[in-house]
Amino acid sequence: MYWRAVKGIGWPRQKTGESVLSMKLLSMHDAVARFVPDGCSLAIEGFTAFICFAAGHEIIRQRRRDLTLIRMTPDLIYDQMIAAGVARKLVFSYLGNPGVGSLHAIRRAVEKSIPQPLELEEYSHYGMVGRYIAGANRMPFFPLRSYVGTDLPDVNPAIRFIEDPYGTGPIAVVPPLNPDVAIIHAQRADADGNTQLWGLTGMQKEVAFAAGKVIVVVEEIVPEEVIRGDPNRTLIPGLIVDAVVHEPLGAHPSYVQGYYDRDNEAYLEWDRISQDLAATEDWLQEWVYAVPDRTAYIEKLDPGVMVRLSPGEALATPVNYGRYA
Amino acid sequence: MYWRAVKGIGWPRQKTGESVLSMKLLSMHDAVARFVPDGCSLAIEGFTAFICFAAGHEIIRQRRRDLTLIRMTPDLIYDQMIAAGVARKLVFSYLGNPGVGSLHAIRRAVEKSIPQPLELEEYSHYGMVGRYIAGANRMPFFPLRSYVGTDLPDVNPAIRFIEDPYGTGPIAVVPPLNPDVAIIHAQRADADGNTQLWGLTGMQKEVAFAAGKVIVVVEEIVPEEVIRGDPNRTLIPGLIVDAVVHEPLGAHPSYVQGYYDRDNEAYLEWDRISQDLAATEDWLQEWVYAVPDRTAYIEKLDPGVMVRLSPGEALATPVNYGRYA
Amino acid sequence: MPDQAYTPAEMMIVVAARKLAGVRTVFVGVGMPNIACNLARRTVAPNLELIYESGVYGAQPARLPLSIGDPTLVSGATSVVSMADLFGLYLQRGLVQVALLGGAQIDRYGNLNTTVIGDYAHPRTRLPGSGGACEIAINAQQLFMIMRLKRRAFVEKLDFVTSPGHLGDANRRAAFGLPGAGPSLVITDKAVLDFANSEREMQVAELYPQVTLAEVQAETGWPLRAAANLVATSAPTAAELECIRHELDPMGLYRN
Amino acid sequence: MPDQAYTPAEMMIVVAARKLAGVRTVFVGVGMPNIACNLARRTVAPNLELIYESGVYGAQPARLPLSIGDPTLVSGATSVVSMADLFGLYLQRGLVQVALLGGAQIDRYGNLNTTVIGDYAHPRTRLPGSGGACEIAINAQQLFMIMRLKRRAFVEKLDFVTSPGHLGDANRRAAFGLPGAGPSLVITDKAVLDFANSEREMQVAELYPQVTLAEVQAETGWPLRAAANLVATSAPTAAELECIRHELDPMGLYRN
Repeated sequence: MYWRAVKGIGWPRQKTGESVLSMKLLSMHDAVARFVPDGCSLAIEGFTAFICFAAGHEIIRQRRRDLTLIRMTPDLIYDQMIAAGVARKLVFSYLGNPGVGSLHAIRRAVEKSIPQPLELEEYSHYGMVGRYIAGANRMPFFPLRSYVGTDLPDVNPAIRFIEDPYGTGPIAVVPPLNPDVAIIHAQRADADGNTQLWGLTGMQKEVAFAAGKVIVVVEEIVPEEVIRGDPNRTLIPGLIVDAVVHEPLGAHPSYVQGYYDRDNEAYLEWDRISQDLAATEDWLQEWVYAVPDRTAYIEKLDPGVMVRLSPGEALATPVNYGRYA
Repeated sequence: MYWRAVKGIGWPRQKTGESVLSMKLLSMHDAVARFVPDGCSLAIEGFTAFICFAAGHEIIRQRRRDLTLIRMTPDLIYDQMIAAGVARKLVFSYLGNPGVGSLHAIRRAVEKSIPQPLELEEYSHYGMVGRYIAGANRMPFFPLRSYVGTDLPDVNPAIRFIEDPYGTGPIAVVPPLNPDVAIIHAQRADADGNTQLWGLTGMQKEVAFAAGKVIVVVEEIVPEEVIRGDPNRTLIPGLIVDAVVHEPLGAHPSYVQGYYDRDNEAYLEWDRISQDLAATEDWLQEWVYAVPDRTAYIEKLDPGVMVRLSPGEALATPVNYGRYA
Repeated sequence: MPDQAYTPAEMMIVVAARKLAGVRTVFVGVGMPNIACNLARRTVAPNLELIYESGVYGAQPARLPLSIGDPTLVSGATSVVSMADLFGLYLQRGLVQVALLGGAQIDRYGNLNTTVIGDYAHPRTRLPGSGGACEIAINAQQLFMIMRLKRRAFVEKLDFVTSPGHLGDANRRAAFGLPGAGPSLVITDKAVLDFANSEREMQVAELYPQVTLAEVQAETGWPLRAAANLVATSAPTAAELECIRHELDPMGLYRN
Repeated sequence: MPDQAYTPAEMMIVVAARKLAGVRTVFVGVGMPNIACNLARRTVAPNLELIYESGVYGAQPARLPLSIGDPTLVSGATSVVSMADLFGLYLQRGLVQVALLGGAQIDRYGNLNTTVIGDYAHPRTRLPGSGGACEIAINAQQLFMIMRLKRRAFVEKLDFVTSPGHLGDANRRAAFGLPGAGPSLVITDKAVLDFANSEREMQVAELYPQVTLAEVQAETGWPLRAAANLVATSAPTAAELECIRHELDPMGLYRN
């Protein structure tokens, strides 16, 4: 048995035998409606890959407001959400359109309060990772060798220094981060939300364990036996998952290891569009508000794009777990 | 391509094309002679599995003295080493013959100073894990929710309490642990020591990164392409590895996931033998001192044992990494 | 009618399993706790997830594991993680609802000793030490102790406190900021004891068939209270015994 | 004879690659640093291991990566790890020999600003922020800065200190306990600058062909020293340019 995305136009949803039985399997609309209320703190994570644009667009469509958006690299997804006015605050460590340039909508909010002011709370990457680790492990703080000699602690009072009780001197610390909601995109999960991820695992595990509610969005729903067939790859247990959304190509235009490549044209196009306020509004209208769901978004994409984004096959070297019965 | 242990008598060493080119590929004799000096601190790790008896026996044979032995669960391996007089100190979190009972040689050293006194430094499991984490990550200490209300901090001054700088009250901390040498048993590595491990990964990664010198002992040496074929499974990079020892069945009588099962008879037998000082000496003479190396040890074992310990086959569910060229 | 020819060990297994009714996550050890949890999963707690400190979540062991490092716990499990994650993301994170613990000595507040008998520096008997017990006792939502009732084990004063119970005061766990609620049950071979009083002091909650309060007191090193609503534990059912004997303990390790 | 029609970007790539001679581990970003490291691996540093902050050790990208999250960095890599491990076990552990960094502003001590131009609360230009730069600057054994020489970038005083260089004092890094040695080179499009003096103040170490000291000074916001042993950098060789143009940058992104 080998499950993978069906390559070609439309990336059809796989038949999932047990899925109808699971109360966690929800449409993106229902998952967002149920678990992402106005005013909540939300982390859509995945470091410059596995970025769940499907969730971000649904949140825009449902016109959420006053969110605290948390993400190490806000990327296009948060640029679009902030352009649409869903956020009042951003917690982050790097603002950029990866490999392209600036995030113009976020800069417009920060520099000119358009469409509204945006409060910033910023860390370095390891500071954000450390906050997620502390949140996930219920540690009161995370110590790290950073921030010494910089202006970051001056503009962010949450970054502090304490004395090492073993006498090596002061060390920086950051506090736990526990988002109200986390949304994680991955390759596959079973209907209970036991989720497997390979490639850049980033900080997705820590974010899921740190969050109050967890939505996993996957390319494929697989039988439980698939998960149990390689337990070392299960990063997120269904135990902490509240909703499982089956949304093939839900991370377009970003990457999903082994499933599709980045659609770089979209990244370059956003760089042009987002520099103009009216063009940004038009784009949101055409690609988000006027599109009912991800299926419609995918149908609206140039079919040739899908073929172009398909990676070749490179199967992992097999390993034997052994039966031990 | 699929590499696994050859099942049957003798577990023959695999031909390794590039191995002759690697300066890291050493016999167990040479690895111990070069990297495990008298008086060093040594961690042979793997939580009740992947226990490298081959290394422990070689250290006994080379009559090392005054070692500080570090291991969460000392198990039979340290009981045998301590019976042979190699250690002056033991750092640990649980003393037991897993699923069987006591470690009689260690109890004899602690309770009666036979063959010599043994200094103890003890933690809980999470305390030991935290010490390895701090050592591996060059953190000055590791905070954990443990030890409150117990007598452990009274007998181990390294366990301390500090105030959370964010106001949640006191929290226990443990200091970094950086063994001079770590020995890790795993399923496979390439000749440069890039090492893959599946099943109970325990704290092996952290111990390797925490140690000054690292010896990996593997069931199989594989070509570099096998490692690169599943990079998420590489827990220890060759960068931090000083010696690679190809020692099939090197963890007998403990387990190696997918390769062999525990030889429980050996665990039960040691429980009987180790209760008697003379019987213990006789066993060491017969199975360690009089045996030149692991190959001879394996040849000395009942051939039927090998068949009995072979697990059935349960290959991991495949995943696709994609080619992205 | 249930088979009356059950052993004390089988009774302890059956009682522990019943107490896991409806529980989702349990921190298991090998031996009796392992059989109790697997019995619970087949009877009163079908969604019970077995968590082992070796790094296994959602184990479905195909045989009786020889140790918590047994590869049968890995093959077919939902997730296998590092010990850093098992202790941090699962236990300290608060995801363990019930943990099963035992010890060489227990006092009336459920504090446990698994370190030494006698003086620490010059012990009469060197015991295994904490293992994960200290942080399990602190972080699991609640604890079930499983121990045979013996006067040398149920003592007035511990030789060493390895793992905190209620610490000698109903409010001390909260005052010390311990996340878990501490011991809720002590399952013995004669009775079930709980801490359901304002002092969080161990008391007899259930008596097994044919056992008297006096017999329980005789094996306890302090004057033992009895709960106001003391009840009688029903004997193992034929179905429970059948499951233990044919599925979980086919070698009969707990039949004597 | 080398092809003289090389671009400033190609010259920067070539110089950065040469400076990696014999290095084993390098922390790479995308763009110019990525090409420089891959050139070094094909020329002066065959054992160079590429480390990306996204969690990749020993990458062998089959194409020019679009971002540090590009799946081509994963496929065929030696090891792919969580960001917790990348920043903790590799960077903070001290395993990164050289890290390549850039920034919007740099001062004479190699301190970097990638946060804001203007006031932090009301910035004229909001820049990306630290990313991993702050801890990279603290923990990597040494730093190579790669920046085009511009007066608005090489400034007397930073608007914001995002990442520490030598902090304005030769001994301050050590006094503050920073594990890494800090910036050793600044590779620009006109010259290579280093900090090889007792004040750890940036100085001109190498001049590129046809570049004068006055031209370098003209783009620097403070009076710039020249090293006593100032040398001339040799132009890219035909082999270096061939490798860049045909293997590493076939799209010609750095040819203008």
